[in-house]
Amino acid sequence: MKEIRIHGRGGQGVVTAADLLAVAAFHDGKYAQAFPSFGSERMGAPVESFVKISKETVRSKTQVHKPDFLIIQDPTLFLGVDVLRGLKKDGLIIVNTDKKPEELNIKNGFRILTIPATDIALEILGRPIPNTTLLGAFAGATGIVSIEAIEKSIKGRFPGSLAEKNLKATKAAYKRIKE
Amino acid sequence: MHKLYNNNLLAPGHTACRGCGEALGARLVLNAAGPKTIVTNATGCLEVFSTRYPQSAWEVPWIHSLFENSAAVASGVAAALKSMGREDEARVIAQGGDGGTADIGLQALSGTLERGDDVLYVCYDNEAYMNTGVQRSGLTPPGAHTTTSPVGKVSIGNKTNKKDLPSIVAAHHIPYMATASVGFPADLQRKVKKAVSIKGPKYIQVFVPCPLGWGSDPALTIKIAKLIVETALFPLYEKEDGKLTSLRKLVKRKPVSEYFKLQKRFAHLFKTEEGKREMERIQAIADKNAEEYGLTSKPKAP
Amino acid sequence: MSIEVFIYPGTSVENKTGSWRVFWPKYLHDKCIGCGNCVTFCPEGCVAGKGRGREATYEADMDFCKGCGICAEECPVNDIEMVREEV
Amino acid sequence: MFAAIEGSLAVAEAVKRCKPDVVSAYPITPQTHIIEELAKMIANGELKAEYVNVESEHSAASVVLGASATGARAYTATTSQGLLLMVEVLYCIAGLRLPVVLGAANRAVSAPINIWNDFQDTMAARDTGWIQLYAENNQEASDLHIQAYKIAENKDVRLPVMVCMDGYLITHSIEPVRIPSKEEVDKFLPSYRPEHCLTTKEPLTFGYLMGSEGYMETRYLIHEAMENAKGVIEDVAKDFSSVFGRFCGGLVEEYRLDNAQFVFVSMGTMVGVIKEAVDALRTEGKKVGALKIRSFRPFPKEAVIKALKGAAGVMVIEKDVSLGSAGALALEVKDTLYGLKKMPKVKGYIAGLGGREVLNETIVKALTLFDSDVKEPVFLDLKESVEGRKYA
Repeated sequence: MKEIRIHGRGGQGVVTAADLLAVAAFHDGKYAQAFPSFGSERMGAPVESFVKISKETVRSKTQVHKPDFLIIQDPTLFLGVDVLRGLKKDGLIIVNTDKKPEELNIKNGFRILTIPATDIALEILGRPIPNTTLLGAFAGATGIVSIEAIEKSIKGRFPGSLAEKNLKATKAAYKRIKE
Repeated sequence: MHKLYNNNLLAPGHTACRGCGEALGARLVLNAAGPKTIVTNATGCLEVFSTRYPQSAWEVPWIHSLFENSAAVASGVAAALKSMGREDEARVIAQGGDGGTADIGLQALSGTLERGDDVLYVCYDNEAYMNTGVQRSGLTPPGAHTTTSPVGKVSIGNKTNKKDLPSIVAAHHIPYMATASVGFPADLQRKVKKAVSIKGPKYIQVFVPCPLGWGSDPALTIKIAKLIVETALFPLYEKEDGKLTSLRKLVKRKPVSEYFKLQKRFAHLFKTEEGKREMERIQAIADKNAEEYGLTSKPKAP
Repeated sequence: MSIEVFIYPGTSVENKTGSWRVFWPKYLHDKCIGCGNCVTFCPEGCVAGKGRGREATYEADMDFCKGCGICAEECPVNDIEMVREEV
Repeated sequence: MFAAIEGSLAVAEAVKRCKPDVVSAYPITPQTHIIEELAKMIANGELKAEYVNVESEHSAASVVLGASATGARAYTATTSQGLLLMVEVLYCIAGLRLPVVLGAANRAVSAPINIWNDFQDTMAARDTGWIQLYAENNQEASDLHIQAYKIAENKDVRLPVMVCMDGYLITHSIEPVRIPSKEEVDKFLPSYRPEHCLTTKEPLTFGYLMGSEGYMETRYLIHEAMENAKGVIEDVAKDFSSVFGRFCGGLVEEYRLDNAQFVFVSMGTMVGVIKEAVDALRTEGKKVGALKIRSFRPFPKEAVIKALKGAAGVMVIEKDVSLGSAGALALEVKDTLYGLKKMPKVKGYIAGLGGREVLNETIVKALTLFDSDVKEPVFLDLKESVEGRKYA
């Protein structure tokens, strides 16, 4: 079982990202479970969502306490939230930032991957919502879900043109990571 | 098929008090609405005296569940009829007393009116909680003695004005609303017939004297129900789509004292100076009503 | 055991409230003008009549009449008299 | 259709296929997604029903009461404070023997205000005369809704059913769910035709006044219907499995009870965590098992005795507490086992109140504390900093 925790701020599509990822994993023929941290948080407040992906049924409805992967939708979260808590030793952190990993000042020797998802989203979607872009990066970096499954997942979630735009952003990030 | 007693949709044998204005009001309303009617009823005297197991006085399909939800239950009935294509089967009437309508049931009433549900709500207004032993309600008039607004050394009875429920209802901009009194049965029945012929939410507030709660002679129920109208304390009118479409004008307005003197709940107002001042204050309310509604051509106190 | 969640319509007629009376309305059939007030205003709905106008004869059903006296009070020609019940 | 879908949407899909005539609800977190989805289905014409927007849960319950009494199939959903506001009406719905189905997204109750999951809300409604079924996961939440109508409308039952599902953990989580086809549901669930209802064809009086001459008997008859419901719940689960090809229902579910010395008893999503814990403990050689209570009302005494009579120890873990006494489920279990010749020792634990997570460690701790002399009910994962402090 692989466990992913997504950190972001209210309004950045953190919950949607987890949903899309779980549905994508399902399309890949895997069992997936996703849920948000169920806050009553409003726009801008730190929020989390959780995804578990496994070959077998996941019975425990619990949050992700020992993630294999972290997706950080907003680098400012490093300042106020213990986003790294429980991350497995060989865990991977994907951060939305235009900085390089070494510039982030994260010690502990975790693998870090950075991608300027907000910039990509602004360019393609015209809105600073980095969630789908980061999923493209996640697929490219981990191979836990296929880019085809994410495509299917996004198409199932958003209407026509919005799906197309999101896909474009997702694929751009996927390519960038693959290269 | 069993035969109706005297063509009444509320059968006798019910256990309302002698001279009960509410029993009369309900019979007049139901007979005017006709047998194609489904009734929901709030908890209260009307429900208690008409449905003591295993006997029912109702000749129409009828349901009671709680005190404050008659309007909401009626909305459910109306929604079910609509959803199942049975709209033509029956009109829906929700009934309640003044407490069940103006106080605890006001929220549900507002919901039903606001949604535009096809329901006629009838409030039988006897100005206090009679079922539980004459406690004050939001429709109890000023100066009235009730068991929770008692007259005492430092109390002149109920201190609050009667809640202007018809105006609250009118603010929902419903297609039809009216006030009525069992003192004027033809007027009441005409209003009920008109209300049930209109689609959407309707409201009628019927003034129904309570001999037990008011300390009045049961034989004078009708007289009292006429007098309140004639004093201008309870103007009779209809509003359709927000416009005043009928008003019962008064040829000669009667002083409130004439209405008060027939009821023990106001007896104290005649005994002290303070009581007389309170009576004057209430007379002023009647005068204001007369002027605002234009009930008489010469709106001045007799 | 069977208790239904409903009861049948109009079954209250089995409950004869006539026993509540202290006074009973004596319909004199003398000056009646057939206005029907006694029928309309009866809270029990237990007054019925035959004929029209001055030929009308109304009676209250003593099975149900509680003796409130409304009919006598509202009779415009005083053709109904309230009489003390005797045991 | 097999899809990764949010629990609320899975429930809405199930309800849609049951074809309710009237849906009425008031918005409250975390139930909203269910009713929003149903409102959307009605707005799109996918579901031909009346959606009644009400001004409170009290009215929502009153609307479905009125609709059901008129012969309609009716649905409502709520949670927490909303359920508490409904309680007065819930008694009436049961007393009038109306087969309403209510989706309860379990959530804590105020004060302090807390919108997260526990079972204190539905436990407060356990004596209303409603059947209460608790779902373990999204699939069960969906499937139990379909079974609920069949149970409620059974002529030997005629009682409303509350399908209880952990707020968020079910309502807001995405999981693969088999959504039944319209044809399957039509085959399983006949249309609703009550023998008597509010109709001018038969002007009956419902909701009468009754004195001491018969009121107690009406209560007894509801109790008897609850007893009947035990068999009906089992039968309906079997019918369900024959039509849908999967078994998802019944009064209880036994998990690895073979030679189990210690048995965890619980309800809702916590059972999933317990199953994982049981598997882990079994690999360590510990003889443990689990018993899931799916039907809390009626309480399946016979099935519980059968499942637990051979155990040495029973650990009841629940997300509710009857303050000043114990957990409601523990009391039921103890009452059920009381007087058995070889009565297992039962210990009651409270966990997961107000959304506190119940983890594998929580379950293991319950086992470790079994022989300790910690006073019952044992509050699991209670913060040390709170113990010994005054709440003032």
